[in-house]
Amino acid sequence: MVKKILLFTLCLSLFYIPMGFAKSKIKIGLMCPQTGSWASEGIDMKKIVNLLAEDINKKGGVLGRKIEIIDEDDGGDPRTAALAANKLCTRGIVAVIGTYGSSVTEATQNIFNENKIIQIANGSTAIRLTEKGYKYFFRTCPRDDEQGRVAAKTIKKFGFKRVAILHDNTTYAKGLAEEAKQNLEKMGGVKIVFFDALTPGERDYTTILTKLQSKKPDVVFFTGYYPEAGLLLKQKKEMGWNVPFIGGDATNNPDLVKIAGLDAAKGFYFLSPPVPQDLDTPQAKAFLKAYQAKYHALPGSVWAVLSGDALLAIVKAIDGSKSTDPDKMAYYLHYKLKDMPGLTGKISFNEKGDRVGDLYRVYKVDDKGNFVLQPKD
Amino acid sequence: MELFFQQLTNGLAIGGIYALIALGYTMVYGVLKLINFAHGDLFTLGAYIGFTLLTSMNLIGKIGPLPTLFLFGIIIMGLVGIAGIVLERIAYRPLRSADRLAAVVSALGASIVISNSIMLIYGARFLVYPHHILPNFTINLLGMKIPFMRIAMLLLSIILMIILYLFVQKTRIGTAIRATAIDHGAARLMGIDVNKIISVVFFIGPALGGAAGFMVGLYYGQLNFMMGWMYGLKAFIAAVIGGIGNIPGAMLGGLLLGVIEALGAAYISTSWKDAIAFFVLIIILIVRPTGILGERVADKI
Amino acid sequence: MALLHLKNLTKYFGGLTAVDNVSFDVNEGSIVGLIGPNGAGKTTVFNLITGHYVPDQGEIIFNGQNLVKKPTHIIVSLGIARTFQTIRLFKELSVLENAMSGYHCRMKAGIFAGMFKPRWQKREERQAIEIALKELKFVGLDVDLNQKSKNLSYGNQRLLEIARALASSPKLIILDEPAGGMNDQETRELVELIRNIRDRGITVLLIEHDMSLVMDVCEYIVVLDNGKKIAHGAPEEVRENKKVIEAYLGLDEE
Amino acid sequence: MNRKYLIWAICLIFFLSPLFLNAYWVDVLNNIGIYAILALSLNFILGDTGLFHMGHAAFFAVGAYTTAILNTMYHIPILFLIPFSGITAAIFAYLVARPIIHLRGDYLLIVTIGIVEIVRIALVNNIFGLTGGSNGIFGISRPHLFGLIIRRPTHFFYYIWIFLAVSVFLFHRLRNSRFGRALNYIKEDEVAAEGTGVDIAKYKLIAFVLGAFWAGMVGNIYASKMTIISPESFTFWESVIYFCIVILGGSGSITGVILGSFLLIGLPELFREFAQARMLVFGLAMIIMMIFRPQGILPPPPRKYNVDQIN
Repeated sequence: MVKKILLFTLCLSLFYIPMGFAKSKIKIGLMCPQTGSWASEGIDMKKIVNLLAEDINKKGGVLGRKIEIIDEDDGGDPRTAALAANKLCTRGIVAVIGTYGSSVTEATQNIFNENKIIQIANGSTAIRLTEKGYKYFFRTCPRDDEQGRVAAKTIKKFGFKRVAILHDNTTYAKGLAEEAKQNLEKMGGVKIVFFDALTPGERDYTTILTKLQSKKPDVVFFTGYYPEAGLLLKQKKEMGWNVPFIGGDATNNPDLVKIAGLDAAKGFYFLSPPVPQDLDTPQAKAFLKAYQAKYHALPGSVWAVLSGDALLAIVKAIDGSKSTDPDKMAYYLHYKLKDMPGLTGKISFNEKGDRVGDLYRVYKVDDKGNFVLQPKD
Repeated sequence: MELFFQQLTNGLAIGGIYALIALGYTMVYGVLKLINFAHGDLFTLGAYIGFTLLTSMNLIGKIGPLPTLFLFGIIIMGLVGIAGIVLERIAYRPLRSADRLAAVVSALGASIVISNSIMLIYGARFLVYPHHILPNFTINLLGMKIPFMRIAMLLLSIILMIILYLFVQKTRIGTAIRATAIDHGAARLMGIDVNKIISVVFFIGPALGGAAGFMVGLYYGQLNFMMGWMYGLKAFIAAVIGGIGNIPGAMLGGLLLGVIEALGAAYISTSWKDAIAFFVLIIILIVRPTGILGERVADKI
Repeated sequence: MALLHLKNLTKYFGGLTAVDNVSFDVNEGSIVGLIGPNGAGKTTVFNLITGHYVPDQGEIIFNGQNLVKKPTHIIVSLGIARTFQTIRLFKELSVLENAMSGYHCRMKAGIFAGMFKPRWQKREERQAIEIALKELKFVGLDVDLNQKSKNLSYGNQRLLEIARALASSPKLIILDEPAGGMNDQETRELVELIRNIRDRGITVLLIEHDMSLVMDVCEYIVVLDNGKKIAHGAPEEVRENKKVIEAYLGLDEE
Repeated sequence: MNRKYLIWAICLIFFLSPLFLNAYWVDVLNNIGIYAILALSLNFILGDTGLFHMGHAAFFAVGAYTTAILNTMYHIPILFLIPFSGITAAIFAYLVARPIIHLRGDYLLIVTIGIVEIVRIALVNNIFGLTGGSNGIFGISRPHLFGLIIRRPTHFFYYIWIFLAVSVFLFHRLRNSRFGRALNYIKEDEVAAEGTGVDIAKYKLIAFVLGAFWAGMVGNIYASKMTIISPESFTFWESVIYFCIVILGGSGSITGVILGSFLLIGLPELFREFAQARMLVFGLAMIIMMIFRPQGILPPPPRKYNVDQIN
């Protein structure tokens, strides 16, 4: 019995380790998935944000103070994310960057909002996140409805008549698929011959490809992520089926070509905000050079890069409002920040906190496996 | 009708992999009555070792692709098999006399450890096998286009299973394995070194899983540290459908599960595919509570 | 009218006829023995009576009711309690709890009574303990009641099983090899116990390999061989029966 | 007697802990509390009755979605929905458990995994157009209690832990009753339990229904705490965690299960320092704990009976 009580007290006491913190630096939180299914995105986010923060500190920081990045793992899961958010709130941060995945971000929104902490999400495109009237919430990524519009326009422009839409039942991919479907139906002249989901994380998609083929589409629009897109392209090629594929922005990842193989990947179109390589701003070029030098690779996806833009926006807001007061910063971000040069282009936010601007472009994979920006209209 | 047969072959190819992994589950279950939840992660390990071998040693240019793959296959099976033995020593042997569920929790812990170790070593990003190792052409069979590799994979799975079946049925060690599965105590009395037999089983099962991992890596090309969980779960279902502990049952269950998934996706809904597979599993178990080939054990009272 | 009446009872296991057209009666207040060589189908007959198996043919009439297809727990509540050939106690539970378990079928408390413990529930619990203590005393088990039952000696485990069966206040108790694993002293006490059980008005039906015990305690004996009834009657008659001698000599001597 | 005071003192300190803990640790305790109640409800099925049930998240999900749907569509106050969520989950458990209740050991295990996966897939596919697909349901309101809106971690701390305390009180009584003992008889030996007059199928079903009822009520608390629920919170892996809590803590033991929740839910938070290696350390901890305490950290204590009073 005594042993039992001791055990219990021991366990409890572990939770009461006091934490002290220094005051001199400006603390900015970073919430990203470092474990779980999206660990690769989160680890890239961490690398990018830390690299930029070092750079900013080298140039003297902001308002004469250095910045410090405090990262927490959200595990790509809403519940872990809620805990991570609560933990970050206790660490004296003025703003937080992140995270990847709309439902994960959503679980943290009200926590940061109640604690009056500016949150800038980077990979959370669900429409409703900015429809709730949260004053301190922003995002550097575009919304699903915009992409849905661009997707429909592109499909229409190419002149496809029979369209198959395939998603993977995640919040994001299904949302995009539905947006695209509605837009296509509104425009008319296009027949949706297939609308269903695959199960992400598998290796063999021949079953669904065989089924797709039997519907005889002119084009397949896949709204899911690059691992599945790569396999779909590869297995489609093996089946000897030559139908054009268009992907959503989650297929924008260099690994797509690696997975599919060059032969299968070439000719694949996808929608995406411009990748950093295509930006000729000095910001982006310098950043990529530094990133390559430090980590000997390029960032995996544009989503991680958008977390860098979130950091730049936060720093700019502190600098521009001469304060770390959340209300002043939020006001600055909403109304004062105009066309700030970021890694992925010019950054401004509207009243809802969404990024302003026509971000989506069409990319094509060329014969060498490069992502080539297609001319706009 | 053509669509039906096309989907049938798709299902059989997937099912072959399930069956190969399911064999590891079923063998371990046979001798230890333990659900080795870490088995799927050993499968992943096989795929990653294969990646390392292929990218670090350039043997293909020297001895040609097929001998290389054969050699690598043997190395992988050996290494993953040893990993299986180590796993059993560390995580399961101390729990052999304990409650069965304690071993289940230990197995789940081992699954987390293996998959996260792989992540720490290889990173969380998807890895991709080198391309163009395998011949890539399709065979026209009754109007269906079937990639040659799918047929080769199914055949290889079946060959491995037949070898295993003959090994268990015809050899001395196989007999000892069967005896151990029935009764540890009696096997020991007959002079069988039960610990050794369990090690043998923990070598063979994971070795087959590792081979399956290598095949998946070679054919599908794409690796991720989490991939074993889903394959492991599917293989476990396959083993149960066939009657867990029963080697032909695992083969049957694997192929059947693959076909059910393919046909369910084709004719009902792809987004409900896994739910359909589980539903069929439940129906099979309601009708046959110990699986298709599982023995009905009446209670001895 | 017999308390238990078996008529043309038949049970197949696959191709094997484990019990073949067996009929016999057990009169109220008697001690009846069911004997036969190994594999004769004795335990199967017990399992048919207690509802663990469903007979393929035949009737089992107990106290005017047909037991066929009734589930075991109902049969227990109708007044048939049993012990098992291989001891089946609740190993991790205490001696007292094992004895109390027999009284389960006479109790009423469910989830709500268990959670909110009205006064009748407390009375019932108390009664269960009283009955358990009474039966433990009756079978002569004088041990620490809080120890786990798996820690008891073999003979005491048998006694505990009997106490558990008695706690369900049965009309008929079925003992499957109660003397198995007991020494001579324990066996003598067992004979005494079986008589005491009968003297309480509980009918006893038993399987036993120990012939001297059977001949000593039973008033009526049924002999099975290969699932068939080959003889029945008083101990003296059965002892002289040619078929019985053949059946036993055909196999090895028990 | 000293020991008793010590326990009460610890309880008191614990209940006062939000006063000196920051919001993060309070929220960790809240999560532990939620998992503890879930694991306790699973304990009926897995720990007391010995049924290998790895699909408990399905019942949790049914409760949470019942609350979410009724609250967002009909604006029924959250607190009124607690019993309703429990009952819906219980009915669901009855319907799915009935045909499979006779399955043994590992076969039951895989079927319960199947159930939780089917439920998750159904939720993702927006079954009946009610569950919102993979988006889940958002905008669930907070509980209102006597004019107080429960929304801060500290509020939830008292809400959850008082609910837990009441549950523990009731479960403890139930364990020491005819019902609790009957579940143990089944766990120990089904044939003998049947032979002493226990209706095994019925009791197994009741265990499922009761466990599901409680899990459904926790679903209500969870929904109102998160204000958004989505299918990924109700995966098979969730069920695995409850399962591990029960076995690691000590199956059948109420204190053990609570302690197990502290370890399995609290430890990963302590391991945050390990960053990417966090789950690796966690997995190792699971293996090591099982090797050193295969019967669980605190196996159930024997029941006590007042025998002397009767003599």
